[in-house]
Amino acid sequence: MTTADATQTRSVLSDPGVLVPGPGYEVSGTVERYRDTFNRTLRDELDRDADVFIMGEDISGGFDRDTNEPLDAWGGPFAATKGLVQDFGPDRIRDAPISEAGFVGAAVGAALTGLRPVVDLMYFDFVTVAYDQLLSNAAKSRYMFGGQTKVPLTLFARSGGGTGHAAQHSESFYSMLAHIPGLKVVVPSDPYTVRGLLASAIRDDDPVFLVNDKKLINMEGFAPDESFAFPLGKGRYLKHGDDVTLIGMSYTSVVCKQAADMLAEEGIEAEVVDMLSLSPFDEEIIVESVMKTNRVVIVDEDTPRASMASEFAAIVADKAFDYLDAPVKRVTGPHTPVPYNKGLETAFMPQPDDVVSTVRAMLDGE
Amino acid sequence: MTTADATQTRSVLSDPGVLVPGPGYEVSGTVERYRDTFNRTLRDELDRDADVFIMGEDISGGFDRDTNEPLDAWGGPFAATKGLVQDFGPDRIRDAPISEAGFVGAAVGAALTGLRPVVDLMYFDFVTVAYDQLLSNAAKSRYMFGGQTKVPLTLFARSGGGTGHAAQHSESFYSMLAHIPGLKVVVPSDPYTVRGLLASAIRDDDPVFLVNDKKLINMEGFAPDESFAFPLGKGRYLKHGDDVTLIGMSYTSVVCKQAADMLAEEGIEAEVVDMLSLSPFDEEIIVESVMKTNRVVIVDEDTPRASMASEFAAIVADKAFDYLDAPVKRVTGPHTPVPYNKGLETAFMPQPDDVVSTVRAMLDGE
Amino acid sequence: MRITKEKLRWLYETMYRIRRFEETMLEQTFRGNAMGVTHPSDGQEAVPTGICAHLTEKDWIGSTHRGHGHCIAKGLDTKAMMAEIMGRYTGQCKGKGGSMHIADFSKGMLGANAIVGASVPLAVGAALTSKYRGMEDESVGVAFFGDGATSQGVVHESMNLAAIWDLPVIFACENNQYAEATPAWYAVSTEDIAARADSYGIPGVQVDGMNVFAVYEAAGEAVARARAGEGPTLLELKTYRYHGHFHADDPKKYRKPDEEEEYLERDCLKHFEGLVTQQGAMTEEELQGIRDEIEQEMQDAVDFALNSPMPPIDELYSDVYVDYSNPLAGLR
Amino acid sequence: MRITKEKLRWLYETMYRIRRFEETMLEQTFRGNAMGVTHPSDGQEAVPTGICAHLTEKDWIGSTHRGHGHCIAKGLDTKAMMAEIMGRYTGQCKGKGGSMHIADFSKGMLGANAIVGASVPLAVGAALTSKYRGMEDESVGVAFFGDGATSQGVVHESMNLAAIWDLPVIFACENNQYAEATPAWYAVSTEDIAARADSYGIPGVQVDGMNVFAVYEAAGEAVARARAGEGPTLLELKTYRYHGHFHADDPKKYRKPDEEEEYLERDCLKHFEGLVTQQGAMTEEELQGIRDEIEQEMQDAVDFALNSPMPPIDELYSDVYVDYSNPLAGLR
Ligand SMILES: Cc1ncc(C[n+]2csc(CCOP(=O)(O)OP(=O)(O)O)c2C)c(N)n1
Ligand SMILES: Cc1ncc(C[n+]2csc(CCOP(=O)(O)OP(=O)(O)O)c2C)c(N)n1
Ligand SMILES: [Mg+2]
Ligand SMILES: [Mg+2]
Repeated sequence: MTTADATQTRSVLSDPGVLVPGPGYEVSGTVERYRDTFNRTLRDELDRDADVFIMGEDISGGFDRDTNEPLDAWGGPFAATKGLVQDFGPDRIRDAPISEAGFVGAAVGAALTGLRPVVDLMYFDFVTVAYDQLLSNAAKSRYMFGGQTKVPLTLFARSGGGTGHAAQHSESFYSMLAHIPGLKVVVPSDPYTVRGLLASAIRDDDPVFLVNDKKLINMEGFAPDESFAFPLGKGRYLKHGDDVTLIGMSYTSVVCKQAADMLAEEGIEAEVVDMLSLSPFDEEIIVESVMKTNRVVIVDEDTPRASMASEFAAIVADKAFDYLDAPVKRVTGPHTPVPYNKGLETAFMPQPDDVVSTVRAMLDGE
Repeated sequence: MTTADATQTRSVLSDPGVLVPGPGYEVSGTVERYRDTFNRTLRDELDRDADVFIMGEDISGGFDRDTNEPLDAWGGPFAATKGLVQDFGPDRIRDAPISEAGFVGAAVGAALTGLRPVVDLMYFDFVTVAYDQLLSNAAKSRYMFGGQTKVPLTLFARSGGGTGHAAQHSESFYSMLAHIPGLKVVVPSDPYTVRGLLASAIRDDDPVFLVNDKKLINMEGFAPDESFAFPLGKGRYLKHGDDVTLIGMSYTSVVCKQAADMLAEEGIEAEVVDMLSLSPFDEEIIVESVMKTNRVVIVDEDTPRASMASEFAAIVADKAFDYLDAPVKRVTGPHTPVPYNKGLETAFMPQPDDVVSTVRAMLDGE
Repeated sequence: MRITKEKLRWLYETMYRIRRFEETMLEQTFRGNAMGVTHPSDGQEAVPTGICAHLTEKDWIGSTHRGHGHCIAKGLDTKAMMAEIMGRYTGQCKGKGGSMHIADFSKGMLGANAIVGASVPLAVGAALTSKYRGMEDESVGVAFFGDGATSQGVVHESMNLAAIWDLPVIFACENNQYAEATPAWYAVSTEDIAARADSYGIPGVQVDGMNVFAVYEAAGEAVARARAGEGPTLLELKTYRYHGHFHADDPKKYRKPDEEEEYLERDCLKHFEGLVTQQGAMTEEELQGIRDEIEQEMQDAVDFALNSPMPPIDELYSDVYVDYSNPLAGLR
Repeated sequence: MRITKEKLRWLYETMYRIRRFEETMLEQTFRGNAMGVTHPSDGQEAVPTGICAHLTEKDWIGSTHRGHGHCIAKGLDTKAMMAEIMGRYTGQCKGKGGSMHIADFSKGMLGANAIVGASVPLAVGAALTSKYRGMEDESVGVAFFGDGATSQGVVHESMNLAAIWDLPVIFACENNQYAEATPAWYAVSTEDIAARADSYGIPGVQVDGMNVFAVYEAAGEAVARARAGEGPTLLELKTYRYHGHFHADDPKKYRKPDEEEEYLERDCLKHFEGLVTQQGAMTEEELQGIRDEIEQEMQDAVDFALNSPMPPIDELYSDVYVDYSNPLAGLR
């Protein structure tokens, strides 16, 4: 899939939090854009399993007016599915009308009857339109029917601010999805993890929602050539440190890492935990890290009230209480919609500076 | 509104957390069922303001086949709107087809153009069908249009387990609603508070969602004769105590009070905080109580992950950290849909016993 | 229309089984043996019967809160159904679903669904699976839904999807003229629901839903079209529920006695019995034999359910996910 | 059809203003002065113009992601619009909404809306308010939406609601034949969207959306019906967007040159100019005078916007609620 000269061998950061690849594991791969890894991984899964198909608006996009053949003019928002319709055809790369409830419902029906649908919901905000099908059907079917069926459905969408898309195209409310029993939610933070988590999501027999922060999509990083399944529900360390734990998810893992680098210059060694999964999530890595550092700052772009940031804070306050030396702090988006103006939008999103000043205040306060 | 002989004068539990009525305030009222208080309060607001109207499925229900006049055969689920259509007519007590997104959207449109719609969404679970209108339009209009408009919309619905309605009619996921910036969420716990909070919700210029737990609807309690507005965002104390704080919301406030009474028999004095509002919520009453008791158990029927229980735990872990003597505990519904079987359904819902044993374990652990 | 004797027998047996199941279930509900709310479908038996007569276990149906008739017509076991309604571990869903969530995936039954309209796209999805697999087993999807459900957006979306993708699906609108207490004339903006098919460029047929032969015939054509790859059909089946909306509802509050009488006159069982005995296709004795068998079956179902154990409390935590045990088994 | 000279002038002025606004806005977008994504409506000017020609400030319109034309036709100030697109404090929404959320409640404009289909019930709600108040000010609601939006359930629900409640609302479907790159022939299961009106028992009219007079006439009837309390109308306006879906989209990837040429031939401005000069209703000088004025207006709008301040950072936290300051101004 990758050209020879782009292939590199890298040692992948390995730690107790990362199960695959294990300690000392070496893997050949490529430095590429997140979007390209995403596309390549979709392709691998389509190749691997004939029951996998993708459905969404404009995922090929455009048809030849004479032949009615799909043109792949769009190839999906942010080109996530670019080039796939040529190789897999319009039945497996299925353009859908603008009816999210209808086609998510149809995907649930297809999943209940043996296929493995992958749904592109475009912007994360549109999940609200399909919310009932997601919550009442996808997430509950297995339970309310007494375990007699399963729903091997994957959904993905683009979240977050940073592109001037304003209030109805910039949400990160994955907290709400993580709240739903029966649904799984994953938030990869770089090419390596999206490669492993997208494969896991598609191969998983439960409904899984994969969130792509728009700010990650054009970022580059190392991704293995071979496809692999990163375990759902596992976090990883991005950096070790003894002074404070920074917990990030999706793009805020990048923010935490940047903040940790800035703090390191001041002699403060922060440990960075990248959650990667929100439901299930890795309680152990949180507790383990906080037991060591005795301080925690949770960083999330989602709005704060009843959020995953609250959840992680609650877990710390329960399970790591005896090890805490300072109040549990959250750095999140404010309890507001996402504004349009660039300056306001930037202020909405947690920045490395916000994390740094929170850590400083925490250490000063002791 | 109430017959003379049913009228009583009661001193209403008054505390720093309760702003209305104030300390020493005496008020004439009635002991009646929650549903009757609810109905009576709707009537008061319809009387008070000609712009107030109610919309929902079967809120009158049934029409005379000859005259096409509404019959009030149903009067709403749990008779919430019983008898209103006779006095206010079908334009103000407006039966709607089964199209929650459409009529919630229409209600938002009506609110944006000068009316004060009150929407009955029947079972809380159906909020998912109207989710986009609620989140993308009702909650965001004021912000994204730069403050030039307001959305004086009230919604209500029946939540919770206990009636054998199973997975799709028993949810309590008000946490998700409280997560939404721009929306307010209130959770009255008895006739007195629903009287004050429903009036406040209808008179408020922002969209407010009022949650009625099914287990409260037939409970009796004291409600003032005169209508009054209980402030949104304020909690109250249901009992004072020094040993541990129990935080309840909606029906779990009743559960907490029952648990506190049981604990009192063992000589443990629990303080019971009834949140009443989830967004905005009363951070002060939480912090104030935990500063005194140094221990907290948060009790909620909603599922735990990224919930209001998590939020309150996070607030305690941040704002009352220095006063805490024990890990912050949550007693919540499990991360599962609501099961049908009575025994399982009962096990799903937090019971006084669960609270008592959590408190005991907490005190033993020290 | 030619119907084999065997099929004829099946039609009667199925309608009668549904009727007696609803009556028996209601009786048990009023005795306090059902654990929650139940929505009986007596009066509407001809609809699922006439449609499912054309289906096999490979075909899929989506159902509603009023789903017992669909289940029975699709071949579900009345013992397991009754046990489910009584919340027993031997129930169709281990007692975790109840009346509004009876499903049997081994029989092509995608589940009753308590969100009005929400099961319609599921049947479309099942049809999509069939078409995706090249119609190799010729399976079709049937979406049952009520007149009230036609107001739901997702039903519109589902028809549009099925139409543009030419999916093998039958939209079976059971127009019993009421949604709870709200009459269709109030809530539905068209006289003939079947005519809405034009909006999707698909055939729409209005059928007398009290006459099982009429249903059988119209459904036969729709199913044949679907199996032949000719796309979806919308059937509007005019019918009536005898009982209230749910077990404790009194329909007399919002319906007139003459309206009910008119439909009782045209009762699907009575109509069937009259016709087959008149034409000599079946004898009164044969019919009685069937009724007796079913009477016994109902008795057995009730006994089975009442004698079945409740699910263990651990069942609260299972089946949330396939592959890992629930990490948050209640924060207690 | 008789049109006053004043109205004729207004039609041209409005169409030309929309055209030049979109072109100017695009130029500014490509210079990096817009802060986000923009969806130009050039090509479609005749639709909002011909419809809003019948409306006053008391009437309400709901709009879409492609809303600049609706705004201008409803009388919004191009300075405040341009400033909004540039994210300025002087913008229509203080720079907090942007191109996809321009609203002006003082002008009866309920806002552009970036969720496809989501503004349709808002216009229904505005019509409900009007009817609730006994049509005292005769105001009506107009819901603008695209061919792509017809697949959304909420649009179906809105039409059903408006029909059963006889609301004064006009459903204006701007069929520009594409939803992003997806053609209507693929996604919409009917040839004529206007014919879907039958499903709701309301009139449906297909109109040449490149001809402002045709739009004006059809809309006039629909608005008159609504004001007279005769209920809703569905208008399908066949039109074309010249630009791609959004500023950076290249429509050549999915459209054919001859298709574009055909529509450019029938351009609404060209058509108008030809007709009025031919018939002697307006002179080329008059038209040029209008164009010159608008040229200046666009220049002024750009200057105004570019010279306007950005919103202060505190604006992030305001306007979330009416009556209390935000208690969670970012957990930092
Ligand atoms: C989304 C949603 N809204 C409302 C309800 C409450 N409800 C249950 S059944 C019903 C009426 C359904 O009418 P119809 O579709 O005609 O089916 P019928 O009951 O007549 O079989 C309603 C309003 C629901 N279950 N789901
Ligand atoms: C619910 C929802 N789904 C998808 C989108 C992405 N989207 C924005 S515009 C558009 C196409 C809309 O087509 P149409 O309704 O024909 O309007 P047009 O763009 O042609 O004016 C899509 C799919 C969206 N904004 N909202
Ligand atoms: Mg019905
Ligand atoms: Mg279009």
